[in-house]
Amino acid sequence: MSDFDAPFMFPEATKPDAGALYLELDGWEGPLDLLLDLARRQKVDLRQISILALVDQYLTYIERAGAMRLELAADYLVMAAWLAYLKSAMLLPKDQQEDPSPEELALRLQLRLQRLGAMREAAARLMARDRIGRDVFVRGTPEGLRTDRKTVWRSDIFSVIQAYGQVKARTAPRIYHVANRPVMTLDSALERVSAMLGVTLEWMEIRDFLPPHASPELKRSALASSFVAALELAKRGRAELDQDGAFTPLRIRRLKESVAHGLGA
Amino acid sequence: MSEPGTLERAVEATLFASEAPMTIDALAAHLGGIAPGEVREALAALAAHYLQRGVHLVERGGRWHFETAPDLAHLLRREKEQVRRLSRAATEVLAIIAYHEPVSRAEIESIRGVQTSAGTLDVLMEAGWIRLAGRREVPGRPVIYATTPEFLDHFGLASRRDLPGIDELRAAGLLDPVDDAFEASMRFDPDEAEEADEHGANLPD
Amino acid sequence: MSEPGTLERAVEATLFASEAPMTIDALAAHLGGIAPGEVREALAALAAHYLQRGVHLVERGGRWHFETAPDLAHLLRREKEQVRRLSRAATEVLAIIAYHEPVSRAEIESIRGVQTSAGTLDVLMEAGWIRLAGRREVPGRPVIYATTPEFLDHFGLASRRDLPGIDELRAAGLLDPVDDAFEASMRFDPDEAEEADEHGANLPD
Repeated sequence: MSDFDAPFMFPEATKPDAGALYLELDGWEGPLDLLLDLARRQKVDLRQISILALVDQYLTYIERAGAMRLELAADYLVMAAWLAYLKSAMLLPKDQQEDPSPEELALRLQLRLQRLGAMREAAARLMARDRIGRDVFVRGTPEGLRTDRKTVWRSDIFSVIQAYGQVKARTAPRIYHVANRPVMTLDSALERVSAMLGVTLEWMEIRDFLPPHASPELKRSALASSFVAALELAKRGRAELDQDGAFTPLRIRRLKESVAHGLGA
Repeated sequence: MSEPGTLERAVEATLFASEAPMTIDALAAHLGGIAPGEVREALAALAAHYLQRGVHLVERGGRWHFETAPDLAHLLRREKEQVRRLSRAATEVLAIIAYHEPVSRAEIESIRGVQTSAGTLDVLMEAGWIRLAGRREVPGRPVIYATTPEFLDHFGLASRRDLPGIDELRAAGLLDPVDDAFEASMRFDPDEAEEADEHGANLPD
Repeated sequence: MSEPGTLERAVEATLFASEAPMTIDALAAHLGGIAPGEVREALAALAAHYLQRGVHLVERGGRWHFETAPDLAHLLRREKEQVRRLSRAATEVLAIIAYHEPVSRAEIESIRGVQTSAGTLDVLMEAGWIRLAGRREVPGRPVIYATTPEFLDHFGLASRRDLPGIDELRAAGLLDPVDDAFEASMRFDPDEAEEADEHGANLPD
C-alpha cells in the first residue's frame, strides 16, 4: 500500500449504535464506498466521471448530514477536507500548481474508484453464480470410499533358520581359553634381581640376570620383567642404574647404604 | 443407447460414492492403477452422457464430482441448507482475493479503502474458501492469501480462468495496482510520481 | 438416446441430492404437487436408464434411492495390499517359536537375550504364522505361542521336523559368531539390515 492510500484508510464500518449519523451513513463502508456510490449516480462509465462534480456531491452530502445535526464520523470529515483541498487546487490556474497536480490526484482517486467498482461488481457476479448447497447439490448420501490397508508379510525359510542360528550364536555361553605362555612375572623378577644384587657390589649388566637356558620367548619376558624390577629397586633406593647411551648395555649395582632400609620400604 | 464401458461405469460408481471431488490421479489410483489417460477418456464420455440429465458431471479445479443440473435449482432450493449469507465486506474481500491472488491484507485494504476486520478473513477461512499462501518477500513479509479448490467447487468454477469477467478486467488493467495504472496513464517520470505520493499523503493532515 | 423428460430429470436430481430415500408421495409433494402416477412413470424410466450404469435406482420398502451397482460394490471398500518384509526382530522371534514351540514370551526373551516388544508378536499373529496355544501351567499362567499350518505353508515346510537341527546349522556356518553371520546376512539381504533394530516390528499404521 503506498503512502497515498493513507488518507483513504478508515476502520471498517461498525454496526450502528443508536447514533443518528449511521442512519444516514450506515449504507457505506467508509468514504471511498460513499464516493463510489455517488460516482455511480453520475450514470457514466467510471472512466468518464467528473471528479469535480463528485467532490461537490460528497461535500454537499456531508454538509447536509451536518445540517441535520448528525455527528459525522471522523473519516468522512477527513475525506471531506481532502476533497475540499482537491477542489480548490483544481480551480486554481495551472501555473500556480505544485506537484502533484490536482489532475494527478484526481486521476488516482478515479483509478481507485474504478478498481473498487470492478471488485464490487465481480463480487456480485460471483455470489450470483450457481452455488453448491443453494442452487446445485452434491449427492446427499454418498456411500463414501474406504481404503483398507492390509499388510502382507513376507519372509522365507532361510531367513528364519539364519535368524535362529544367530540367536543361538549370540546367546551361547562362551568359554575362553587363555594360552599358557612362558612368562617371568614382575614378582619373581624382583626376587631374582634382589637376590643377585646381594651377591656383589660390582656393576652388572642387566642381561646377566636372565635365566641362561631359557627359551627366546621366556627371555623376552624375563628381560622386560627384570628391567621393571631394576627400576623398582632403584626407586626404593636399593640399587643404582647406569647406561652410557641409548641402546647401550644397562648396568645395575647395589647401593651399600640401602642394606639398612630393607625391602619393605 | 450405447452401453457404458467397464471403466466408465467404475468411474461413475466411484464418483457417485465419493464424499469429496476427486482428481484424475486419485480416481486412477482408486481404480487400481488405471492409466490417467483412460480415466480422462471415461470422464469425458460420462460428462457427455450426463449433459442432458438431471445430474451433471463437472470439473472444478482439477477435481471431478457430480452435482444437480443448475437449471433445476428452482426445484431443489431448500431453506434448511441455505448457504451462509456473507456480509458485503466478506464478499468483496473474497472477490479481491480470487481476482488478485495471491494478495496481502494491505493490498486488499488499499483496494477497499477500509480496514479489514479480523473476522472477515476468518469467516472466509472457516468456509474453506481461502487459505494462507505463504508470505510476500517484501519488508515485513506480509502473509498472502489465495483461494482453495473448495472455493472453485462452491462457485461452480472449473478454474480461476472462469471467474466472471476476469479477462476483461485484466485487459482493462483493473487488476493492476493503482500505482501501475497511474504511471501507465500519466507516462510519468517515476521519481516524480513518488514525490506525488508523498505530497498526496501529507495534504489532508 | 432419447432425451429424458423434465419430470424425469427433476426426480433424478431430487433423489440424487436427497439425504434419505424418498417415497413417491414425498417426491410428488417436493416437486410441487405432481400426480403420483407421473412420478411413478418417471421413476420407472429412470430405473430402466440406470440399469446398465455404474449406479442403480432402486426401491426399498416403497422408498427410492440411488446406490452403487451391485457388481461394483467392491469399489467402495478397496483393500490395498502392502507387502512388507518381516523385520529382523520378528524373524528371530518367529524362529524361536518354530524351534521351541509352545513357548511363552518370557522364554522367548530368555532365548533371545533381549526384550521382545508386544508389537513383534502382533505382527506375527497378523501374518497368521503364530497362534496362542493356551497357557503354561506355572505361576502367572503365561500365554504360550505356537506356529500355525499357514507358517508351514508359507515357508514350504511339510512339518516342523523339516527345520534343520543345531548340528546342521553349525555345519552350514549358521552358528558362526554373530558378527560374521551378521555381515554375511548384510550381503545376503540389504533391506533386512535397515530393520535390524529391536523395535523393528514395524507395526502397520
